[in-house]
Amino acid sequence: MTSAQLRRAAWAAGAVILAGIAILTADWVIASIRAPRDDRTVKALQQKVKEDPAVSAKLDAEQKRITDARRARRIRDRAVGWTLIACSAIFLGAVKRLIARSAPKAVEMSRIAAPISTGKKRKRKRKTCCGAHAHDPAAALDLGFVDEAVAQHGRGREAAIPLLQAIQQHYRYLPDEAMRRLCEITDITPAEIAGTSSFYGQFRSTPVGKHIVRVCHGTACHVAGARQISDELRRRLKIPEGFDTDADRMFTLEEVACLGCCSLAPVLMVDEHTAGRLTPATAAAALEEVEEKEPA
Amino acid sequence: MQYRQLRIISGKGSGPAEFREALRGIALDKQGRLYAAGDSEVKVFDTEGALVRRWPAALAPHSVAVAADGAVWVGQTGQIEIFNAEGKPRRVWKDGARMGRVTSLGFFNGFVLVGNSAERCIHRFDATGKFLNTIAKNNPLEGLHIPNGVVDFGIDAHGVIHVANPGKHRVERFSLDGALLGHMGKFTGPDPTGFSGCCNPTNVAVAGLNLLCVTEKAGPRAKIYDYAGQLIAIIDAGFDPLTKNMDVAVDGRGRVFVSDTAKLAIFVFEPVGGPLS
Amino acid sequence: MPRALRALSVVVLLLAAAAALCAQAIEYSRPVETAPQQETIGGGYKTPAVQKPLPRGWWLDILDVVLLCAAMGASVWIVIKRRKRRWLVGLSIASLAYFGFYREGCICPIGSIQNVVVALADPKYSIPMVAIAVFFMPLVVAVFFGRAFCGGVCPLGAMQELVVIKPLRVPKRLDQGLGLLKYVYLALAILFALKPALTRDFLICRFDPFVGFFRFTGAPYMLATGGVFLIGGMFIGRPYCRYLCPYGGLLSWCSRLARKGVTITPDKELDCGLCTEACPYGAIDQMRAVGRKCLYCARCYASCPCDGELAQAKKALVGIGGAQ
Amino acid sequence: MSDAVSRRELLSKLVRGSVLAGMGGAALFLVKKANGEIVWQVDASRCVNSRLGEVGVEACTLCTSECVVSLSAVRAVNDFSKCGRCNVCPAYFDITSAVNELGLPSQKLCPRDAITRKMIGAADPEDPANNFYEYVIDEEKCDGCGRCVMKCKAPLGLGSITLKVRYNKCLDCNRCAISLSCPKDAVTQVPKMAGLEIKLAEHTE
Repeated sequence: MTSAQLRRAAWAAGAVILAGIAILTADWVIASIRAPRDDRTVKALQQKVKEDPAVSAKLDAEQKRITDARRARRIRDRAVGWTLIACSAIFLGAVKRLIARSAPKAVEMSRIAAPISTGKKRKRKRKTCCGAHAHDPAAALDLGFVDEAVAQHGRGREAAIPLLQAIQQHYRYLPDEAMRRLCEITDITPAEIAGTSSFYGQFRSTPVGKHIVRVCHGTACHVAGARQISDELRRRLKIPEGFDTDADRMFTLEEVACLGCCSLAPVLMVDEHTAGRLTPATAAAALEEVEEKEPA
Repeated sequence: MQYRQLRIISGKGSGPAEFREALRGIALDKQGRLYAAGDSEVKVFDTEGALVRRWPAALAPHSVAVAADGAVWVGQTGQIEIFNAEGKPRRVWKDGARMGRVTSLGFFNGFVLVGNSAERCIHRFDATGKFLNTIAKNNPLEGLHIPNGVVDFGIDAHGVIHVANPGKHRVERFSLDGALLGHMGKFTGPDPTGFSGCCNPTNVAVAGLNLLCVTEKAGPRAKIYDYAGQLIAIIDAGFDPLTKNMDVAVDGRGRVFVSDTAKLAIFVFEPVGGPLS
Repeated sequence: MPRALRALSVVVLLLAAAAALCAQAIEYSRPVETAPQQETIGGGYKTPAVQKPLPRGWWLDILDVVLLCAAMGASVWIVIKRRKRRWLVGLSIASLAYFGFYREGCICPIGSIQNVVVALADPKYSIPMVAIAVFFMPLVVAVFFGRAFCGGVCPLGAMQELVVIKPLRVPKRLDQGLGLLKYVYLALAILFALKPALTRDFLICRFDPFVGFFRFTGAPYMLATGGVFLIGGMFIGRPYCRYLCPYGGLLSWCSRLARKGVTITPDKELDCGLCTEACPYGAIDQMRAVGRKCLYCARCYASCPCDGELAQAKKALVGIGGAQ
Repeated sequence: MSDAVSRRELLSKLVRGSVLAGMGGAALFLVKKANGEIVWQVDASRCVNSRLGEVGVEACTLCTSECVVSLSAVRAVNDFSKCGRCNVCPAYFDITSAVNELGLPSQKLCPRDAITRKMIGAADPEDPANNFYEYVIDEEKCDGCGRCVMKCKAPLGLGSITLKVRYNKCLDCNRCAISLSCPKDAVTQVPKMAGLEIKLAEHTE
């Protein structure tokens, strides 16, 4: 369901709920006004019937009418009650979905990307959505693959993840142009793309280096000087502030919350290889190890 | 025709002339003395309402009657206890089958008539106590329709039995051999000319040559009708609203004695301008 | 002498009470044996049986208790083992349907507080077995697993749980202050229940906000308060449960002892704070679940990137990615 | 360190154990007391509508209006063993209404027309309009207003109709809303078996 449909459903259900409550209230008010009046009518008729047997039919009719009216009210109220429950379910469901889709939630979703990219970077990343990236081979990007992928996976929201996966596999990251193209030709909104792509660790919005370096910034590592490690690596790899991959696209630097080996703090992981009890100097050495292994 | 209240005899209390819990039946003898059966005893009052004598009964009485020889018959559950005029017990007549609950007694020409509310009918015996026949049983209802639990009847000078059949809102006339001669009265709702309520009249007494006195419950009152069912008078004074099955007796001068079963008192009324007959 | 006087006064008082009692109950029996009976009416008439609807069978009572146990077990299993918010919502709806709408809100531990109190205090009061079971079982569960009853079982809770749309954060001070209200309510309810039999009042039942909805009828003030709680509940998570429910007070005491419960696993956590944000009840304090406040809604698991539904989805996704 | 932790654990275990034991004890005490379930029932000897001695008052209809169930859980029950089966039943007819051409009151009493009247036994050929009638109260229609109960009681009727709680509807509230407003405190909690006395009486017959 699209947002517009949801919005329409919510409005309609809300209107029905209000109408139902209005009916119930009106019913109650009318009943409480009517009851004493009916009582009076019946009493008067009962007095009359003492003299005139002909009034009996009228009294019978009156009592039947009152009984029927009360019964009808009960049935009606019950029906309205069930309608209210059904409409409340629709209303709540629709509103909850709408809220889940709205912008603040997307920001929350992107927060989940915290282990992958730091807060500062996230801010920057949004900017890069529009501006050109230094490493970005924007001009050379062939968007034909996006169309192909859409043709293969479909245009619905449910296809978002497979599409992103396909695009990531093809380009090795999620280029902005490709994302824009994706938004144009599918039902997927930019917010959804931002939410999904920033949530899952496997999606990247910038080109990725050959090796991923995860520097632990958990409490223990932080205390043990993780910041210095990160800074030293940035300096070494000449990665400017706001970016995470060096110019050679060899290393991509990540700051993660915890690598789960606090006793080795400070820790980093280069791909699957872990190095602990680091100092700025040994950290650089750990990278060099990998560099050396690299068959140049 | 008008009645006025003459006096109230007895009442609820523990005095010798008063009843403690129940007042069931009343009867008059030839001298105009009043016999009242209640609690577990019989009390006799003179014409002025003063207590003459009292004596205990074996069981709680349901009814009382005075025979031609002055003997006092007291109807009880399963039996009739017979005393002489002074209150000396003479004998107890037991007949479990025919005297389930003796709520009314009558005498005519040596016959004894016993109203049995358990069977909802009247049994006739001869002077020796031999059972003769059952009256008011041969209808599809197998007896009188008496939700109130009392069979009450009166016998007029010609030997016609007038029985209250409250469920049918009428007084029925039977001959001594049990033939239904006729009936009077019908349900008329709030209109007092007929019988009101759910089951009225409850009790009946012959009040002269062509007159019957009946009592009703809810609301309690006594009424005088002629045999044709014409309402002559309504006596409605001072009864307890809860009273029912008010026994009634009428003396030779047309005075009406009505027992209030809630106040446990006997109301005596006298016709204004002399008896009517 | 004074002792004799006292004894005498007691006797007099007792006699007076007895007299009053006798005056109250006028004998209700009438001589009706002369009313026409089947055998004297004839015509093949048979007296019809008196219509006499019977109470619910005892096995239905047992079923209620069994269902309550099962629902609590399911709640614990879903929240602690499976960590699935969706399943819990399903359980909530089922509980709401059965304990709420079908049983019309009347197998209710909240109200049973009063029965238990009266039964403890009044030697003449006879408490139904169901009420005893219904009162104690959620407490026992709370001692081991926390307030499993509140999430997914209690129909009042489920009703509010389902209407939560956009929970606002209640300032901590205010939250604590309002949280005291339920103890005041509990004390009042006990006080009123302890009154002598005729003046006894069951406050909790009388001001139960949602029972009117379950029955589709009720005093207007009841329905109105219920409506206010529901509308308020869209923006403040479960206001009745947190601030007024007296049974919630008892459960929160018991759940302090619980060893198992909703936990934020320290060795898996990311300190991202998403769970704190997701919790509408302010039950996650400094990245740790507060058992006595936790209402077992499993929202924190649902929002966790490391655990629960999202993480499982992620794992599956990574698996797919790897295969390719 | 580990010593402290274990001590704390022990302490919490102790507290938990004692709380559980306390609850178990209370539950046991209560279970011992829960001898026989209690249900709400209308005491006919107190109810204004059926209590002897109340005459000239209007029927009390609080059982209808106060019950939390939408159609009151209280209803009128006719005990047939006591019913007089009158021709003119004051609970079926409004006996104060004018008489119609059939010789019966023109108006029925029940405002919901819940009582049916059926002739039973053999008809009296001499007077077919006067007979025994059976009065059955339709449980589904009756809402326990008590008007018929008021009219059926002595001295007018036999008091065979009384108000009873219908258990299939009654929610057994902790405090019955009717009992709160009953002017005679006639709605009381009685042991379940005593509440079913009509049924038991029938069984013993």
